Amino acid sequence: QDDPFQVGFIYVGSVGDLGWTYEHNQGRLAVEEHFGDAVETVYLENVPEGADAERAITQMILGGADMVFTTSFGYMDPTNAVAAQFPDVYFEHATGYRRDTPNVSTYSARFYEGRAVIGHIAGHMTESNIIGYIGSYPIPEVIRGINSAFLHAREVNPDVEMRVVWAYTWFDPAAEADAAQALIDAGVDVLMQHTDSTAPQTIAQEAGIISFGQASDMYQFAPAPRVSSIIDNWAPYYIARVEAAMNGTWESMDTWDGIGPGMVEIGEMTDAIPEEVRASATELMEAIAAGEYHPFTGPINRQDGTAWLAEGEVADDGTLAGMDFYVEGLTGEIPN
Amino acid sequence: MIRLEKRPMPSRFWSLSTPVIAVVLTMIAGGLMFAALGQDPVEAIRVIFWDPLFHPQFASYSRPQLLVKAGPLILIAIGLSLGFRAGIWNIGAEGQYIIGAICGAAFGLALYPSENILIFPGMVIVGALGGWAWAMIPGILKTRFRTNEILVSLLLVYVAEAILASAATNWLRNPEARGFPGSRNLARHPGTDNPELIAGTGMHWGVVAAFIAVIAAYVLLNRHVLGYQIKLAGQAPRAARFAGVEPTRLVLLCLGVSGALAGMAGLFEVSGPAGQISIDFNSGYGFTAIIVAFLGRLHPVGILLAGLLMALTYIGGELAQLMLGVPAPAIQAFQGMLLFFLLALDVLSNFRIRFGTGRAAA
Amino acid sequence: MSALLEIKGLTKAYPGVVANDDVSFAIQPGEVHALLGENGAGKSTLVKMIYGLVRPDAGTMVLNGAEYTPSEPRAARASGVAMVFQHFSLFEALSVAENIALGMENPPKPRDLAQRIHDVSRTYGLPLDPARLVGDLSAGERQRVEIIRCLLQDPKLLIMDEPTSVLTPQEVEILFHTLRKLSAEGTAILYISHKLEEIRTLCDAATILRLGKVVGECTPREVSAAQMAEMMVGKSLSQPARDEAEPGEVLLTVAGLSMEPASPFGTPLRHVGLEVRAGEVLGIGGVAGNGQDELLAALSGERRSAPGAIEFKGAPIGDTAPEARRKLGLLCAPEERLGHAAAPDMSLTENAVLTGRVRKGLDQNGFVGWGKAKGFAEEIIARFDVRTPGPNVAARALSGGNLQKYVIGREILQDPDVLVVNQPTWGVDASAAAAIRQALLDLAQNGAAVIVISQDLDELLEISDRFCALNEGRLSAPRPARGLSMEEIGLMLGGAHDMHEVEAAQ
Amino acid sequence: MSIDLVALTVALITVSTPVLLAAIGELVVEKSGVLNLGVEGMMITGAVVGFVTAVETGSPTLAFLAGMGGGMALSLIFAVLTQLLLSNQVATGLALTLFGLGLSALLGVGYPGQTPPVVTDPFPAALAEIPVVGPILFGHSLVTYLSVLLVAAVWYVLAFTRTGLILRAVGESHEAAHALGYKVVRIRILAILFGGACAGLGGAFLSVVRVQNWIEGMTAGAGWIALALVVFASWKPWRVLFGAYLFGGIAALQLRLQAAEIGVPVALLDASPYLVTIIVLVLISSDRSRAALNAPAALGRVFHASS
Ligand SMILES: Nc1ncnc2c1ncn2[C@@H]1O[C@H](COP(=O)(O)OP(=O)(O)OP(=O)(O)O)[C@@H](O)[C@H]1O
Ligand SMILES: Nc1ncnc2c1ncn2[C@@H]1O[C@H](COP(=O)(O)OP(=O)(O)OP(=O)(O)O)[C@@H](O)[C@H]1O
Ligand SMILES: [Mg+2]
Ligand SMILES: [Mg+2]
Repeated sequence: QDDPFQVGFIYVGSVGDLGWTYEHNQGRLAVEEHFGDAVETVYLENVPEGADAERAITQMILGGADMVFTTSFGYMDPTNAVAAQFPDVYFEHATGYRRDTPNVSTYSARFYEGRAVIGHIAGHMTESNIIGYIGSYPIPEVIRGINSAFLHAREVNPDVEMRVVWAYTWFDPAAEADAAQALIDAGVDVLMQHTDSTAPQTIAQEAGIISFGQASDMYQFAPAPRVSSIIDNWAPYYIARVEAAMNGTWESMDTWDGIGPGMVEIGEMTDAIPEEVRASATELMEAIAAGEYHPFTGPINRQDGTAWLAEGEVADDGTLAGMDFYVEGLTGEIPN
Repeated sequence: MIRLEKRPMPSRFWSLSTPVIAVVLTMIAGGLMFAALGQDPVEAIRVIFWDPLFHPQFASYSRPQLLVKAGPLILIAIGLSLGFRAGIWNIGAEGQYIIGAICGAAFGLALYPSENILIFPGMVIVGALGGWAWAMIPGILKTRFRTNEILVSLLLVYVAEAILASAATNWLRNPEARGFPGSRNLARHPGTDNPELIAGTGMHWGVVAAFIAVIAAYVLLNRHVLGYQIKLAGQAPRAARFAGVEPTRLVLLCLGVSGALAGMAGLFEVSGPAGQISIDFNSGYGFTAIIVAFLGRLHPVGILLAGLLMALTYIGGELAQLMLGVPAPAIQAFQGMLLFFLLALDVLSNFRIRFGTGRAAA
Repeated sequence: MSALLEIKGLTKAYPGVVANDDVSFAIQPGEVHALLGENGAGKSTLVKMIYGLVRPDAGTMVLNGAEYTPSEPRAARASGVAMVFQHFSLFEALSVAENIALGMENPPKPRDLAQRIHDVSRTYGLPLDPARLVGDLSAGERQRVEIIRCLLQDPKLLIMDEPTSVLTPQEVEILFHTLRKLSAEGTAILYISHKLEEIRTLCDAATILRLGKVVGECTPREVSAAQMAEMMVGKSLSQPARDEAEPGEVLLTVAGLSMEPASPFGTPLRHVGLEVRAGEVLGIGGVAGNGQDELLAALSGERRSAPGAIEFKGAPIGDTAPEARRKLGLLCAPEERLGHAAAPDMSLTENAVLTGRVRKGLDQNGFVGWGKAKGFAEEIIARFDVRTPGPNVAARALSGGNLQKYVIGREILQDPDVLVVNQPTWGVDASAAAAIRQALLDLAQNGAAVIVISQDLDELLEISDRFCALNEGRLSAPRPARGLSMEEIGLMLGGAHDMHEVEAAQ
Repeated sequence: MSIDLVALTVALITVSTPVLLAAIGELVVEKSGVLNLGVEGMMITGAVVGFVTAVETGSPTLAFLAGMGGGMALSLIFAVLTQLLLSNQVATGLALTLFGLGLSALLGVGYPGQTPPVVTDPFPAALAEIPVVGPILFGHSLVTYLSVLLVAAVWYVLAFTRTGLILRAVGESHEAAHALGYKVVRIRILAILFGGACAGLGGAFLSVVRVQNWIEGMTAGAGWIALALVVFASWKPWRVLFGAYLFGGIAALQLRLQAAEIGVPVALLDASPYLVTIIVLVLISSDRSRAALNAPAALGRVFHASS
């Protein structure tokens, strides 16, 4: 027991991005803090998702890592490939679905639960009745978020419309700022984003509209424009999994956690939100956390008017995971 | 006063020794930077330059990886070097690499799940054709409308990236991936994969192609009339026309070859180390290859060595991040320094340094 | 009378050569002083030192009684020294006025400058439009730009490095008229030229350099050109000669050849027609920039024309490529040695392949036989007395004359049926020039047709059988060279287009 | 839904300013006969240095000056390598970009998420309320006006002053300029430094005004676009302005077309600024004589005074 248990992290961005990678790195720091000397962590940042990932993971293991978290969807195939070669190392791949060997687990967060809550707030807050949404790429994860936010905004405000602009980037502050400005010029007064930089917050601040933090809290923009946020909190999961690996209880599994287990958090709602909206949003959040309410509960129609979920029916995870359609009421088109 | 005096002929001695001196100077300057970042400079330098080759734990894995990383760089740089020698500036190899990968992958995926052994060679050809076609756009615009090829090839990189995003999220998306972006994994399907040919060597078809390209370029430039014409066109365009070189044909040829090689490199990557078309499939090989081409002084053997050196700093840089926690940007700055020193010292092979009595001026 | 400029013991060494070795002489105010010497004798180096472009290793200069050590051209100009360069120091994409302003210390406002350019060009009979781009000007006009640039500064000493090599006889007259006028106004002129007759008519004194040393002084009016040449070279020169022969069959015919220039600054060819026969030398005279380069490009195949515009032994070749023409036996040697006829950074062996590949069989299935190529290069070096350490030397390391011998030799040794040369002896010293001319005559003697394009009229009269003139892209009808007078040639060359300038000068 | 043209105009001006600044600087550099492909590296260095200074001192003015200084410092490396050590300009420029990206990330550690001081606009808000012209003419940051003034100044200096004439002469033929006694290397170094300062200012504008944050790699290719614009503009200052606004305009327009839910394929829209630039470039360059005349004849060539 002289050698500390080594845990490695592969990051797609840089630890200072204040978004996706930043939050994973917070999780890593929490692991360090929690286990003290018993665990040592290493990381590689800015690892491209293409050909370099496999090498980065392998070298990490050769360097002594006993467990590796690969924190981007694009690492799915490399992770599984390396896992096949190192059966004694534990692999945790974020947002993917392939677990080819028993030493691979996958995990992801039900961000759409968080999106439901901020959609609810947004529906209440908008006066122009137009909500803006900056999308990164038209993939199920993002489409799911749009649908969830829209459904819950519509629920409290039947007049609400949602405009989506695709930035075609996960992280490009200038492009995100431009997208935000374009939405604001189109009359949007509430802004949501599914890209990782804080640039849209700045633009929202200048325009005097409200916005929501994404991935990390972005609390520096509170109380306005950022009135709340959807936070990825990986720390509890990371600590639990490292613990399991260390004491031999680790098993290959797929985790898709939401607000309940704390993987998705709603950042503090500021005073800019009226008291009663804060209350109803908290209520919604708690219902979701307790498993009493599923954000995709019928009746919900697809955009073209065909029925998707019947009254009271709850979406299954399979459909959600591959969601490639808008729900009824959204007016845009998913780009192809 | 220090003066430079042009040598009648480039010095062989200095051509060969400046790279070594440059590496040493980079170690000193880089060491200072690492020290400023609170790292042990000697250790950092050792991890970057020595460990990938000789560390007992890593070397057996890193050494072959050197080839994997250097392969596409060399393959692309060889193609670019022909054009650069002829004064034709394709700086959009990144785009040709992307399009080559997309075309080749699309061909393989269209025939999925067949495992016919002809599929992979077909993919290589289609990939090369894709890169070639993408490079023909600046080529034809240049020869038809005299449009600047630097600019067009560069802008087309961004267009290729948009096409890549749409391929990965849409028309090449793996139908079994529940809507997730990214194509099927070509590397894990017999028939479309570009495997490691000899286990533990890192040698895949792309590396083989890179070596063949080095040899072919060497023969071409030193023995073949075409290579002679390429050099001639770059050094003395008027003399080239006088000798009977057709500029239009040369532009199309050089852009075409560099595009085809870049496209091929893209295909080898997508069917091997990368495995699939994804949104961020490209990782800058096309741009880095430009530097590799110049570092190698546009000479095939030089490019081979420069490609390996670049690969070494990438892999060594990763090890330094892992083992010492050196931040990734520091590695990037370090690579920049290495390039500066290599470029700066080049002056010694073409010029004599005179410390002067001020004997001559101006 | 005290000297305007006194030069004492100037010395300048370059690696391997002492370009100027203890050079001393003096220039009086208002004097036209010639500087003579073979190529590489050190003339340009000397005047560059006077102009502050090159710093001497040793020696002093005294200007107007005061120590003179210009550290840069600006200082020289401030002291009243101006210079017209051998290779023009002009900017093609800039206008005449801008070019002139660049050569002045404190140029006046653009409008005033235009006015002054106008005035000066009036006074000295050098018409020039300030707004035109220099790239559009003929060589003679370009030189005017340089001269006016100097004149606007009221120089006390005007240095001119080989100013007449690009001028028609009429233009030379205008220039001399200008220079005499300046000299009468008290401006001293330091005049470098290889044309000894000119020096005899123009100059008051001459200093002769050989291998960087002063080897003599003379008063040009009082000695013959031959005497001066002997002082320069240190030995007497032989005239090229050949036997008389009847011309044979027609080898090359050009008819109605018109062509737009490749560059915006080029000259279009207009209905050019000519015909050469086996055993004949056709001389084409003309001032630089009147379509010589374009004509050579059309003949070599660098530029294509209608198939029938050029016929070789009766077969249309106007649209064939250079290599195909070489194969047939039509060879060319362009004017510009470095960069056109030869690639500067390539070795002589590599440069042998440049044109010798097809006829000398230097490649097999596209693969170059370097051994063979080297053999060919060595043959050229030996047969044409090219002074160089060997065929592995880069072309740019050869002196101008030696490279020219190499280039001409490369074509002649390929046994052409027709050889076209442009400026075969430009900037080449007397003995090398004589050797090149002799080689061309020998070629004709052996039954080839030779076309010599040149600005050196003496040369053309010496070796041509027939002579025609190229003027603004038009070729005059040929005339037998024997018995042509300089005046007749001058009119053929200048055509009518320069006549009004002659009038203006008078 | 329609698109608000006034808002579009305001947006395109803001979007284009960093690129415009970098491009006008590079134009001067190229006019002097030097091709510096390191614009991206200089911009990002200007962005980080400017941002850090803004946060530390709270003074936007100092931030912009520091951004210029950062860009200049980087360009000095390029100047020394290419002008004194005669290195290849293409390779050195690319290396500069690589180095600048790394260096800036190192310098900026700890700064992402910090808030820079708010940069006040020079005109009172009331002016910007005037319909149509108000926002377009009076609603911008000082640096934006500066960028347009800079275009005018560069145009004036190049076309009408002796300094400009000398600069063009050096870029046209360094041998001739040298023969006339102009200090080719010194002039080029100054031009390179000017280019560095402009790129640095563009970067600082990006981080301090437009995005108001520092994040690694935030220039995201703007430097490359600036380079492209110079060629696009065939080395004419006002065309750089036109090109920058055209490019920025299309980028801003495509986002607005999306926001307006006008059914155009988004993937195509994403590439539209690049495609339109290529098309316009083809139109410009097929006009034969002119483009060739305007490119500095000595561009990218190494100058070594031998005498
Ligand atoms: N920059 C230089 N470096 C080395 N050698 C030089 C340089 N400039 C001139 N020389 C040499 O100095 C000698 C004198 O050259 P210079 O140009 O003065 O001759 P010139 O008399 O003007 O000849 P020409 O009649 O060809 O103009 C020549 O041998 C030449 O090779
Ligand atoms: N700028 C220069 N730098 C270095 N060497 C030079 C330079 N100019 C000339 N030389 C060298 O000086 C020598 C003579 O060159 P140059 O062309 O002046 O010869 P030249 O004396 O005029 O010969 P020729 O009479 O054959 O024309 C050559 O070896 C050449 O390499
Ligand atoms: Mg000479
Ligand atoms: Mg001379």
